[in-house]
Amino acid sequence: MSAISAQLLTGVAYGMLYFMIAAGLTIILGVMNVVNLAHGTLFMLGAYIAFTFINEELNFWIALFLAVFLTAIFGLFLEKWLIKHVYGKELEQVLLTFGLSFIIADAVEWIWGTEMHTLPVPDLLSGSLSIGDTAFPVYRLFVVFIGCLLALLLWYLETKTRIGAIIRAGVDDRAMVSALGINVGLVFTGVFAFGAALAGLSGVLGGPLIGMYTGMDSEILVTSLIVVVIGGLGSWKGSFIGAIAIGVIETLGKVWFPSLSMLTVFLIMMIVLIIRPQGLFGREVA
Amino acid sequence: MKKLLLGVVLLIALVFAMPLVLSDFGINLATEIYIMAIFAMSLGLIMGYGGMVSLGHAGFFGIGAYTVAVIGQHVANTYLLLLLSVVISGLIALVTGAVFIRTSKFYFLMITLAFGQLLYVLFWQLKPWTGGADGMSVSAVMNFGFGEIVSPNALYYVMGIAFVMSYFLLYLFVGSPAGKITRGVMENEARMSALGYNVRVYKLLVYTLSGSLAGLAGALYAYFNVFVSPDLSSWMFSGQVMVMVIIGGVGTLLGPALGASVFVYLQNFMSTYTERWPMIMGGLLVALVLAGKGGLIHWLQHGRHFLVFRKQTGKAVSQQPVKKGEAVH
Amino acid sequence: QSSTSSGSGSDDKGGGSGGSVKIGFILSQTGTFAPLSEGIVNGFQLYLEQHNGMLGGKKVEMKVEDDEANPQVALRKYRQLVHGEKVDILVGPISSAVAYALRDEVEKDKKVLIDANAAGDDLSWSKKSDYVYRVSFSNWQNGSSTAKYLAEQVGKKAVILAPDYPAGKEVLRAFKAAFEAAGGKVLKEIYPKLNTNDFAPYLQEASAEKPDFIYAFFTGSDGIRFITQYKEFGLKGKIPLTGPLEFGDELLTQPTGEAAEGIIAGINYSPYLDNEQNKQFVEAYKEKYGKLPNIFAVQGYDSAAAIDQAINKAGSLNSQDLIKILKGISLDSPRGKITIDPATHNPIQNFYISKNVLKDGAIVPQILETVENVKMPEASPF
Amino acid sequence: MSLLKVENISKSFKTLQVLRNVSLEVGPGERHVIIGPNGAGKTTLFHCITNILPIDAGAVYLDGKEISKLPAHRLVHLGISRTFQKNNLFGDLTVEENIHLALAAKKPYRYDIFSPLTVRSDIRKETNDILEQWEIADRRHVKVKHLSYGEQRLLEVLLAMASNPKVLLLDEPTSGMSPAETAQTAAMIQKLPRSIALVVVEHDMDVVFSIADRITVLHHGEVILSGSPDEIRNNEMVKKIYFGGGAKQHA
Amino acid sequence: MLELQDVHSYYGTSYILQGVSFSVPQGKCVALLGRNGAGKTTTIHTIVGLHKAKQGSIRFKDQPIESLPPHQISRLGIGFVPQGRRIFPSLTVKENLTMPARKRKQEGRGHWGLERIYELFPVLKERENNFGTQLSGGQQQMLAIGRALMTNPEFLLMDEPSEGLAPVIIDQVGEIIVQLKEAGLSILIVEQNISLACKAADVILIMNKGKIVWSGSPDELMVNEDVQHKYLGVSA
Ligand SMILES: Nc1ncnc2c1ncn2[C@@H]1O[C@H](COP(=O)(O)OP(=O)(O)OP(=O)(O)O)[C@@H](O)[C@H]1O
Ligand SMILES: Nc1ncnc2c1ncn2[C@@H]1O[C@H](COP(=O)(O)OP(=O)(O)OP(=O)(O)O)[C@@H](O)[C@H]1O
Ligand SMILES: [Mg+2]
Ligand SMILES: [Mg+2]
Repeated sequence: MSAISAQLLTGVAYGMLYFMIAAGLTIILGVMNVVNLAHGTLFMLGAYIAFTFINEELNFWIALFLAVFLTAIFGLFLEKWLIKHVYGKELEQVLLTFGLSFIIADAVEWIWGTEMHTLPVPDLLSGSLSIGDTAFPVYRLFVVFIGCLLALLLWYLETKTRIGAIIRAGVDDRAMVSALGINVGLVFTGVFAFGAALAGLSGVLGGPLIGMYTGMDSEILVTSLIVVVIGGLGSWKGSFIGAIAIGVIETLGKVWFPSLSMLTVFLIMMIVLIIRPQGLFGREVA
Repeated sequence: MKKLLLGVVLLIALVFAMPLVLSDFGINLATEIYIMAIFAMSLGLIMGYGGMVSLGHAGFFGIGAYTVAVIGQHVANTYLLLLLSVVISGLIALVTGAVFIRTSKFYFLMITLAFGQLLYVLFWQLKPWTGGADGMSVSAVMNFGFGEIVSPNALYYVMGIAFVMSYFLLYLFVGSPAGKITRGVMENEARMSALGYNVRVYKLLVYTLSGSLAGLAGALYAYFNVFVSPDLSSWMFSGQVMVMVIIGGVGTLLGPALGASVFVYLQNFMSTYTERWPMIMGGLLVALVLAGKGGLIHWLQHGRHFLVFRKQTGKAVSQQPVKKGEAVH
Repeated sequence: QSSTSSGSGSDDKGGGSGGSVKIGFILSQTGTFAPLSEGIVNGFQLYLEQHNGMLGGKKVEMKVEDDEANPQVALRKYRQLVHGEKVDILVGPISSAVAYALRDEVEKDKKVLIDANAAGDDLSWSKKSDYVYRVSFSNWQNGSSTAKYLAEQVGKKAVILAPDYPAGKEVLRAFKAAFEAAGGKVLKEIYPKLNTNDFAPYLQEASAEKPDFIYAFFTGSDGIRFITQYKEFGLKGKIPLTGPLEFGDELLTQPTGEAAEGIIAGINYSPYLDNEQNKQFVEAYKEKYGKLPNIFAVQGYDSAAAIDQAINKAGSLNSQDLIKILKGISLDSPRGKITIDPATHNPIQNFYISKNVLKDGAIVPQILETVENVKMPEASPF
Repeated sequence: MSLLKVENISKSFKTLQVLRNVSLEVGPGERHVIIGPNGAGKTTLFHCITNILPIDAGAVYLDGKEISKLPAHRLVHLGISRTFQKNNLFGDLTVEENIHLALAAKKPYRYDIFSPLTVRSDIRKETNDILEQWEIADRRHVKVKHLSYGEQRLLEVLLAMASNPKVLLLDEPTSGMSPAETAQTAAMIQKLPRSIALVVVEHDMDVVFSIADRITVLHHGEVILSGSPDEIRNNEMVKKIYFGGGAKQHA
Repeated sequence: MLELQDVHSYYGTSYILQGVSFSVPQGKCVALLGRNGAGKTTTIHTIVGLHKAKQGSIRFKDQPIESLPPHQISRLGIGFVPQGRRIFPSLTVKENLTMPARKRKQEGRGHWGLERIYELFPVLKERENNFGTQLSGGQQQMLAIGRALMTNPEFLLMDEPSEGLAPVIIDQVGEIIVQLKEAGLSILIVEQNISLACKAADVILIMNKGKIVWSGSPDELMVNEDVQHKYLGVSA
């Protein structure tokens, strides 16, 4: 395999990781229009919960399941108790979720300490495939696979169920939706919990790649925000393509313009927004 | 007009009375709070009167600060340096704003985030001029022609006066035709355009104004802190000012200033009392949202109106909610 | 960390024994540097506990402040500690940028700052201050210590990597100079950005040069990712990985586990170091905190020891008296004896070339060679 | 010479052609009503005239000067003003502030950033005049979003008139108004000085026939007929596609 | 079918509904008329639960509904055509229709589905992939009516359904109402178009300043010019 195609593959895999990280936010910010600055901490929470279970000698997959389940429950209560009060009020969302991220991140530090950790790659997926003269980790291929699966899931939910339409309508005019006989509150709670679950899931799956440390939440958050914005709010397709584009460009950029690497993602975002102020696939405001 | 004068006189009295009750460190902290208040008011202007929420405002603050730090190595005149800070940050706001205002809402937030980050990296990588990530000391000393201003008390008065002046200018702007029109643009851009306004001019105007004011805050900060580093433009700092503005009260002028003082105060002392300060800080933010009156300033207003209503019993109590931004001036 | 008052010292701050001393800490307790700060505070408190909460015969009051690794915040905390709390001695900071910012201030206020971590070279050279004394180590020491050994024992061709920030540049600069002086050749220098999630492209780039070994300096989360990805992409076992002390420290070897096996690092401390002082230290630390100490804990411990000795010998809290003692002070550190070099205010200390080996599921450094008394040049050679 | 002249304009949304070669002339002071079935393209025509939507072909002239490429806000200064079919107001501002904004658009001090707007006596007086003339002075401090629908509708028209235009485009000014308010509005429109030319889209036939000098019928984006009220009233085709049985009382 | 008894309602401190009582019998159409700001929309909103009454009872099919949340009220079989259309801008025409769709308990002759709506308003089918707000005003009104029908209600509340519609379509709406009545629906309609109201309704109510001030049959209204003039402002 030539150097460039190796880099491309790395880039795509990396982009998939981005997509996975941002998937939960695609729903909560993109579709539900909730500026969720706690996304990174939910990610972190998922990883740390799984870490605890794995330390208790639980199987990776069981730990994964439990972590996702628990973050979903957490998200559920978050929505029911707090987020519910701030739909449609962006600035209050900012304050609320910012405060939440402080609380959760500090709680994580309190419970799990400040030391860094990683999640082990499950045995099944450890090792690497050699492609030509470069080795490619199996686990990354797995992440690519999961990323595709997530994209499919989102596609299904969007096109084959009414959930997507209910949420969008609920954001437009919540009262009207409820007057049409739909329990918007319930749907929003469920979808928020689902978004939280996705954040938790990506935390667990990202754990072996990114590691776990205090301060990871804000890095993850910024990355996710950028992915969602480049793709255009409300478009999982945009996030998907945007994430992969970032992954590839960033990977190639590391080799070609190493001095710019601190800025690559930001520059990509800036250029995209200058050319398309509503992101790649964002809906134009009617 | 009379109300305004009264307000300004009150503010000045406050500024001058504070040192009587404050410790050395208290004066120092108050000085910093004035600077942050100017900064927060500048962001509050575009957020509350222009509907533009920026996550890159610290970029302008950094420009102002680095202008004093870098150019101050060669130029001593304080007037000139302050002017340069304001002009440079204003110009950059004008140029970048022309591009950024094409985006709206969340996209605007993110493009300004990128802008702030750009400056952050720039300050970080132009090591020969800026000292890079390690930052640089500021050699310029404030001097308005009455001798060097270095003592904590002298700096305190300068920053206090700067704060009152900034407030005064913003007050004028907000009540002026351009200010009211900007407010209208924030409410309904399309209709303003159909009423015959060139909305981009107003958005750009307020963005530039806000950028140059942030630059001024940064310049003052450089004098105060005598050390600058890229962190001045980091998105975390931008995020912090944003929080100051929101907790203080969006859509008012003094709200952000109040938010700045509360935030800086808490940030400074909370960690002294507890290791778990982020949790408490987070808890306070959440509680503030749940209490649901908007910013702190609205609490004050509420208190004040309560008093006023008590006094004028008999008079019908207006059912209209307090008009944002008016009652506090 | 809030103020921990040990004992109820009286307020008189006269000379000699008796009275109390207030020590202000400026550390980075939130964010990526949090574990370092925790280690330093733990080490310091352990020392206090072993000495009845007293340093130099005075009851100690600790004030710990979080600088968020931001010089601007640090300066505010500094003012609070020095002007508000009126602390006698400062201990801190983690980040070199903060150290440079504080340096001018302590100079102005004539406060002693015990540098418990910040490794910036210039603190010993162009920005050396009479009031700042480092008990940890400098980037120069960290980078240069292994170079000779590697050139002689591992290979002459190396690719070197570090994050694109001052510490990274300083470590590599020191390594490169020493390595080339020993006859080695650096094929390529690579500087990924700080907080790189994906090192794959760099690893591919580095291995394409076919070096004899790779020398890398990464700390914190970058370190974890670098080491695990080194293994993931199949470089482990193919090209030897080497690095400065971080690659041999618990903080990184613990989370990376088996992936860190085989790395050759130039460390200045390990809980497995065989000396009496260390054994006692490790024992006590484990008992108090339930985990092994790392180099940062030692730095905290040594900060306390330095202050203890300085006050004792100076017989006062007066900065002028203290700095006379601090210049050239020697400590029996768990890492062995260290001496603050009066010329650089940086400790002269041993480094150990070690290899990470897997023992009972944990990574343990196996010492290959000792580099004695590594000492910084008096002025910048660069 | 005609004041407003629309010449062969066309407009498509992707594959859907909404306006086909529409031409229209409005003389000074003329009351010109446009009717047509829902979706005929009336609102789109207004959007094209005011350049809120760019036109694909054709041109718009005011006083013989082409204005089709000018940005929307410039047109107000040339003398074209309009209302929207869907209320388009400043919900969080009060009635008075809404009117202030509409009035200030043509003031020379609109870029002033220092002296308070409210000390300008001209704007205060004009605002008072409007509020009193329309008997809504008691509502002046009410936030617009708290007005009932019909009240908002009225304000919509008032904002457009505030700029004192030469041509006023009204898109269904009376929709949502009660018969009382409708009659009042129709009377107000009739009373407008003849210095203002009106182009009105309206579905209420009472209003249409009470104000129109001339009526143009739009259907599927084409002008199918333009003539005096009587011509329109008696046209079989218009009866079929537009009036239906509801027009019986007018026919 | 629907019964309001002494309903009082406020916005903040402004007293809007000042004791409203009326009922809509099964299979009948009642029209509520009144000037702008009289409180008609408030009445409707109070029934569907978008606004809570301070006092008074609302019963639907003999069940009190005044404290139920809107979605539960709707599910009892109440369809709602709001004033100002309130089409969802982020949804396509088709989604606007399918999103709230509900099956009728027994699917049968009276069942409303996508096809039937498209049959009624063919233009909606032509525009089915456009976003709701890309429709013309009148088309949006059709969509709003279609959307309410898609919930297959037993009771329909319409707030000024003829607003913005061309006269031919208003006729059509009148016919639809008659058809719906025949299919067993009960209807409460708020209208400004008196001739439509008189054509479709069995009973006319007139509201003024938050009170029902007159009620009677359409014929009675047509002859009572005094009432027309006083409360509706229709000049003779
Ligand atoms: N943004 C758009 N995208 C696509 N189609 C549109 C758009 N805006 C309008 N249309 C279509 O153009 C046609 C004309 O719409 P327009 O709003 O001009 O009708 P109108 O004559 O004003 O009707 P009404 O009397 O119902 O208001 C309609 O069929 C509408 O569906
Ligand atoms: N959200 C609100 N807050 C305060 N007052 C309101 C609010 N909504 C309506 N009102 C007031 O309540 C009164 C009744 O309004 P409502 O909308 O019920 O009138 P309506 O009869 O439907 O009028 P229209 O024919 O104009 O639609 C009006 O005076 C209006 O200003
Ligand atoms: Mg129209
Ligand atoms: Mg109404």
